[in-house]
Amino acid sequence: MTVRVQSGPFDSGRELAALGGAETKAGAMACFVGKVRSVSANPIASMTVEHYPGMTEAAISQHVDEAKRRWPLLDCLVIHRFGKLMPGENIVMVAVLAEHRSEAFRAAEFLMDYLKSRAPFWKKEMTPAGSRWVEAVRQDEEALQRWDSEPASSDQNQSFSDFHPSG
Amino acid sequence: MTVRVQSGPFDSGRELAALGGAETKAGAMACFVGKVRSVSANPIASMTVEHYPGMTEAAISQHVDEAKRRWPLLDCLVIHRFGKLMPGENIVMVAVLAEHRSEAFRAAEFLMDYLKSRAPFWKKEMTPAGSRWVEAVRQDEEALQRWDSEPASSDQNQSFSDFHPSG
Amino acid sequence: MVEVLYFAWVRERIGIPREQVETEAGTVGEFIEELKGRGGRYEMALSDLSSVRFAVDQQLAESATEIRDAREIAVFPPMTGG
Amino acid sequence: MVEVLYFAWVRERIGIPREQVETEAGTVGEFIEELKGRGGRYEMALSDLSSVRFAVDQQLAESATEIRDAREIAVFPPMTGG
Repeated sequence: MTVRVQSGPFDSGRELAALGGAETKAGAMACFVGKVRSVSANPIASMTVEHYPGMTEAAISQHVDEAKRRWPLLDCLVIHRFGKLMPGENIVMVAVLAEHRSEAFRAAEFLMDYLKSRAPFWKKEMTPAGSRWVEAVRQDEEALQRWDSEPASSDQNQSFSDFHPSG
Repeated sequence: MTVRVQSGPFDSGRELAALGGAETKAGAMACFVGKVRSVSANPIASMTVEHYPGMTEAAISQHVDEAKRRWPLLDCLVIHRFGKLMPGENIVMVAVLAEHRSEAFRAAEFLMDYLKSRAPFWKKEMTPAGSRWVEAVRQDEEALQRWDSEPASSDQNQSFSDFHPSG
Repeated sequence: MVEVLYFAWVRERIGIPREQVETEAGTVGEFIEELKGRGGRYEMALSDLSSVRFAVDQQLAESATEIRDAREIAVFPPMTGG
Repeated sequence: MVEVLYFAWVRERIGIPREQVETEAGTVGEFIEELKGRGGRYEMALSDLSSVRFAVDQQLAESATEIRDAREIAVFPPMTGG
């Protein structure tokens, strides 16, 4: 399990390839990469990500532990950048290695929903019209809350692992 | 949009890195890689994937089109291998580039659910005890059917795209 | 004449990957009954229709799918891709 | 003495990233009221408590969270990571 909070860029392809290379129990790898968006309706010159040094990595690691309690994960990677980022650059990457695909997909979404609304990062956009702090959106909060109602159990997944040859 | 059905291996990291490189509208990339599993309870010497040449790529492409109708995807990649594969090798990869994360995750899961149960592939496992065709499992069929009840609309996602700076 | 393709254990049980068949059947279901009527390996391979799937001209099909103008019919087990 | 950290627009509005504060407050909520009581930039930055979040000793906290033994309190807007 790896958590990295860094200012420098990362190579999502290389990170994905490195995850669980020799692991033959894994049938499934789900991954998410978030990038700095710049669209014509909202052009962005750059984005600056502030974070809470000291708290950030520990807080993310706690949440990775929670994901491991919920699903039988074989490996897990979280990278989140801070500092100044340009449009098209990677901000965040989550990758999860598991026996089956539903576990991998759900754990990756769970971790992303957490990072969006509970990890101590704040984004500021620099635009032609000036700079502004990105506001939290209701949808991200709702996305996070759907996990509350979900029992933290992997029994369901286990019950069909014997029949599942891959993914 | 790329669909490839091939016997040779692929480098998931390289494929991920190549997807939508210069695209600055994209805030989200979701990806799934399926691998040949071999666990102690069910050790596998190798797996052979049979497919329906002629139909396979066209059938997958039709389903990619359906995903594009359901979600506003910026790019999409599907690779599925056939022939003889060893434990730990990649079988399948789906990667989706979108403005927002929920679209990317859902489209990737939708495509995987389709590939599991509707794309014309059949897996045979070679084990110490002999060879056997992998049987379809009820859970995969159920996973596919949940998309039937889901309206093929991207209005929901569109409605908050203006507020969503990334992912 | 229609080209008939078999895949996976349907292919193994019938013993050949493809063949040309002369048929008057109107639907996939009627066509499969014709094949079963040959007995032997065909009857064995197609005995449990709930575990067999079809494609007509490379589109997934049902028992009720018309095959009047079909050029290619494929018979195979439930798919297990991904 | 407790170390107080401000982030994002809370930091910009208050004008400093951190400071040492002497407090008798028992909870986060009481502590924030103390800060607001200073008036000026503090009152402006903390006027809408629904848009402010807290951490006590680097754990997310609520208004009711006890701060008797806290070494570090952080005040910031809702997080926007990912």
